[in-house]
Amino acid sequence: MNMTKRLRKTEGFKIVGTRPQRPDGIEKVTGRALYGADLSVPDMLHGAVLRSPHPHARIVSIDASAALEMPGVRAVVTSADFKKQAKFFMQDTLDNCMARDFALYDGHAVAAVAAKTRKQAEEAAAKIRVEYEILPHVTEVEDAMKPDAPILHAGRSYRNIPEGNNANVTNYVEFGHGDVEAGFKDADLIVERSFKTAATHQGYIEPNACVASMGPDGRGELWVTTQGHYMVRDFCAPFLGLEESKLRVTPSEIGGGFGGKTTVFLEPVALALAQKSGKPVKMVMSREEVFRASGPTVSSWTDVKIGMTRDGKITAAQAKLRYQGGAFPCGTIALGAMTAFAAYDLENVQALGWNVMTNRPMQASYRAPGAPMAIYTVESVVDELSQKLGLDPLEVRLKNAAKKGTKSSYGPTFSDIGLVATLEAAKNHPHYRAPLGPNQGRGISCGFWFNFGGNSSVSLHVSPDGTVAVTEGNPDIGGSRASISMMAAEELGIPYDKVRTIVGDTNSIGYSDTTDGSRVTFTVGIATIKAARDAIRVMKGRAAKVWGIDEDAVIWEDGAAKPSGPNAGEFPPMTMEEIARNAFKTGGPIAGHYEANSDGAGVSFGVHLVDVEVDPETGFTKILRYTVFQDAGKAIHPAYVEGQMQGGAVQGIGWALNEEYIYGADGRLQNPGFLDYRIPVASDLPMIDTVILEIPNPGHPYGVRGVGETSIVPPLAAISNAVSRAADVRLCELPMSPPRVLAAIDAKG
Amino acid sequence: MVKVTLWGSLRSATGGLEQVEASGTNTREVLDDLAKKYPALETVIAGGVSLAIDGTIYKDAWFTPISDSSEVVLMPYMAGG
Amino acid sequence: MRFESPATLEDAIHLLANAKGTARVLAGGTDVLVQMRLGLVTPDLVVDIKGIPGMRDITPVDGGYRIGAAVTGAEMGEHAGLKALWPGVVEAMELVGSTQVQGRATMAGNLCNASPAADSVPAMIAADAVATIEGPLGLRLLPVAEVPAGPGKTTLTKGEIITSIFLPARPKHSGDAYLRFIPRTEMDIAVSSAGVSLSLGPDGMVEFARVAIGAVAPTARLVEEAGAALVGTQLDAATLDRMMAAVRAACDPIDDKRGTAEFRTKTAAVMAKRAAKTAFARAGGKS
Amino acid sequence: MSKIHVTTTVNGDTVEYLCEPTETLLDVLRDRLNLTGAKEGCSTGDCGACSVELDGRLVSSCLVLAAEAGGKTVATVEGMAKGENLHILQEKILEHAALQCGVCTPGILVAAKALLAKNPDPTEEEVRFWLAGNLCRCTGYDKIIRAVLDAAAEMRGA
Repeated sequence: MNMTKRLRKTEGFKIVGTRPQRPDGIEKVTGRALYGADLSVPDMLHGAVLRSPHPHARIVSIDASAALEMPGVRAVVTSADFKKQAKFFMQDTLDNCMARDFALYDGHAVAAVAAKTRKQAEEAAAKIRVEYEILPHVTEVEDAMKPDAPILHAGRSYRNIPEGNNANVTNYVEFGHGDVEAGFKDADLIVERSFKTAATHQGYIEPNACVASMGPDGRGELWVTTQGHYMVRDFCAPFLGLEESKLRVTPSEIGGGFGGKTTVFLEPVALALAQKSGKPVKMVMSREEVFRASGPTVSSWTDVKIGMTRDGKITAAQAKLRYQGGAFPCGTIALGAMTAFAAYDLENVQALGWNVMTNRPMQASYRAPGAPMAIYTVESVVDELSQKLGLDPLEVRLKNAAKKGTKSSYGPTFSDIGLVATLEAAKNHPHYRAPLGPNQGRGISCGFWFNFGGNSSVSLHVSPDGTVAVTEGNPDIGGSRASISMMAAEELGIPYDKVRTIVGDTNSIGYSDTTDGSRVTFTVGIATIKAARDAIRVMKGRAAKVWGIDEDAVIWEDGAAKPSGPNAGEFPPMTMEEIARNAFKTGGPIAGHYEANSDGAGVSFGVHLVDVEVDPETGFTKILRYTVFQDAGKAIHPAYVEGQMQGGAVQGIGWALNEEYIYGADGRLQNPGFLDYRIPVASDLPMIDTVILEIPNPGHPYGVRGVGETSIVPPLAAISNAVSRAADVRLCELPMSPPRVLAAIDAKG
Repeated sequence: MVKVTLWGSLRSATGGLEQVEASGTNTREVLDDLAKKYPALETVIAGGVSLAIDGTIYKDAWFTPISDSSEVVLMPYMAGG
Repeated sequence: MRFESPATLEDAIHLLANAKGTARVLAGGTDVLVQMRLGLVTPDLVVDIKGIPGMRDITPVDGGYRIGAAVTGAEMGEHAGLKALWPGVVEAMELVGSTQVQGRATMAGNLCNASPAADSVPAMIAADAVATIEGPLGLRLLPVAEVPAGPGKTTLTKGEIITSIFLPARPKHSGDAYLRFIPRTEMDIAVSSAGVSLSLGPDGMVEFARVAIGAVAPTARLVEEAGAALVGTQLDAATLDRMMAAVRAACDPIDDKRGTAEFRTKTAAVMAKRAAKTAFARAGGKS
Repeated sequence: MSKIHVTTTVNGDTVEYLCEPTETLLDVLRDRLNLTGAKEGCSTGDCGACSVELDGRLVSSCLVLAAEAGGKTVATVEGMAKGENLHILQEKILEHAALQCGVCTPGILVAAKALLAKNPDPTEEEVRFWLAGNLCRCTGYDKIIRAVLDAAAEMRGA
């Protein structure tokens, strides 16, 4: 096979599609893998943060003198120890790490201490005297939009905010096409509903943690659990006034991120403490700190109106979405408004969105940020319309499904997408026909996510024994080192166990965007395949030299160089091992590399089916059966694709049923722990069945699409639709905790 | 000329137009021309945008080719989980 | 903080009686350590009682069982005799926390922590369990219902330790059960709960019944009217409705992050109904 | 505040340490004995990431004072593999891809080992309830449950 014909490969894979063991597996099952809090270095100090107990206050003064007198204390830092930033987004992120002039939420960092032990640091932090002028606060989106609401910062709104909004409203977006008012006139039935969703947390099990050190020469080292070590450097270097290359950031193993570790919290603080104390400083958040002061997702308040004909055709659809994203402006609302109607082929569609600031922590990304809460509302109304019109909810979705050539609700025309195939798979699955018992209901929902491309670097080194070391720049949050090794092995034509992939630090591999947007298998995959091709080019050249033939007369097949035909000469294949063994004699070490700036990640759709049983006397919802259908493009390592589908579904189940940020009237978070922030436990769940569809993405050499995020989108509506049918009352607020469900059942009479 | 569709809330920057014309053969030229013709778009573009070209979403890399027949949609910059 | 693990009860009482500042008894530690970690309590003295003879024993006494203060939930669940006699109490204790917590948590600790939502307490009250309390002034016996005084408060005085809990013998054809409502299937604190213990007469009718409820008042409480409603019946629907009404009338819950007062009241009655049915079936009752 | 001298057995080895009275077993394992396999996910007994066995009983090491471990035996994830040979549970977790980030994995392994010692033939429901105190945010538990059931079957057969 000629290389030029192998630009795209969709079948005949030898390694892609199998389920080998992950390269970091042994370390992880033996307890040897090192996560953020697992590193200790000699002469290390421990940091602790003093946090505001007030949701909104002016910081009048900070007096650290008593703290500095405490045993073991070596340094105290406040916002005065960081460089002011010119860009709003940078300054916001810095101000979120350390409050400047104003404490904006319960848990907002105000000062930090480094001491010999964690206990000493905590005790000293408690001795820092902060004088606050307490200001009125607001934590709920509907309150924050009221004309007389307390204002967090004035002057932060974009210029296009419609009149009548207060200064807490920072972003306003509009998407859609057609004429919704005209469309509603053609409808036989219009359903209009108002929905709310609570803020949820990514709930990664590993708290945020890092170890920082700074030399007197201004060089810094940071060990950190993060989804993007270059991102950490992009923030920390300017915050500390360092040149980027003087700050080397090494990512630890990461104990879960889900978007929550795509920004910084402790990292600049640890560096500042290290700078001031002259010693390495370790910082680890407690679970309470993780909940109070990292970045949960937005909460939402949305009105949706959809019109449908008697036979199930949607004539018009409109959504008004309002997201609160915490104490600083954020753009998640745009993603919500873009994704709300993405699953549908609509003539008349409009999505309007407002972002609102409140006295809550600055939101961070959470798996398909903005999409789950938007699509929940739309899929709920589509379900109610189907129910009221006596139509099969799956057929209604098929009738209106977006497909190739559909002008999407957010503007562009879709190319190859897999929604119809995914819906058909659900329709033909035995789950959809299985009988239901009393108090049971079945729910369905579509989901959508964009998936991203972006920048990633890969170096592929051929060792003298012919094995391969791949270095990439994206922290592995879900098994990506396995899929990257597989793609390298596939392309090189060698066994999987001859390849080992590691994640390099910021100074040992080129820039790589954060591990987010379901982009790693896609983008790093492209870079890996191209790096492998680069190495193959070198190896073919070496073989050509040895054979004394033209480089173009050599092909690469099954891990060996071969002459391209009898005209090229009669030589037995030269294996990679042989080429590698002779590398130093034929021209030096062999490597390939590629720095990708990739696009065409390919959007992905999923459909979830769920059966629930609702206890009419307590409002308790039991998940009986769950099936996920999702288009994965090509599944490189199907077990980890299934894992993404299952994990996203279960996070969505938690969001639908029990997870929520609960603020008291005092503006304080009431449930900052795993006891009362209730993520699903093993006994809450059935097995999560998966059906992977493989509709190749033309934008990737092997057809890969991102798979990580779409799976959290459908569960919210799927479960809400199932509960609504089981309880025979429409639920419009998440989470559907038992008190809320029982109240709805009782109100129905 | 390339026809560029804007997301709704940007219409205030173009005097109410949802679709505008810009000249150029790649992302950079088209965005530069947009910013020149509609100065109110300049800060939006400088802050980072994405472009969908014939259905595929691109971040703001300068040299992605655009032809006059391309479907071009200006979109907000994307962030993910 | 000082940590002591005395070898005798006398030493433990002496340490606690003479402690300056805050002292805590450590049995399973699953509440005390969490409170220390969250900064809710900063003890000056912690006295580990696990090394004291008898504290880890389950001893048959007069047809019932004396359960040492340091016996864990897991150990109770593994004790066939205890489980056969008081399945509801054992069940209640086994609901406290995770498997990991079960390996440490004790019934006496659950009682002394004095949470209104403690799982084992309504079951013990329904069982008419008695705590043995030893202190500087000697030994006294106190019905379990009289140990908690309010959220986080007990009627124990300085230097006193609960050394064991006695679950009495019971007539033939008796049964008990405990149920709680939580939003998940595990790992939550009870939002409402009920323990029911009953005995049947020769005619198969309920001859005697105690119903206790948890998480719906400052302390777990016995609802005498609810127990009385069951007597002389085979738990027909009207009886259960009367019993549930009595339970609801006895509820005086708060609204909080775990549930509204209304929800707690409604579900406490549902838990009591379901527990009563289970206890009745365990007693061999037929309706 | 004087330190407490403790002698205990960890993964079969006798170890001694000095600890503060307020330190937990988890603190000592991680910070004094360099056994970082047990993780601190919450320090309130709600996540199970710090699971170890204490005298053969599954516990959260964050809810045990280090001083209490004197004279006892502690088993952590680091003691599960024997030399180069992984425990069957470790093999099955890998084979089923029953980990993503892997931070809950040590706790799950220790808890599952304790389960199979007590109940070699658990049902799916029994595994789920036994592991309810081990939070996993990545996998949705499906593959973990399958791996434990598969390991149980293999261990019964062996």
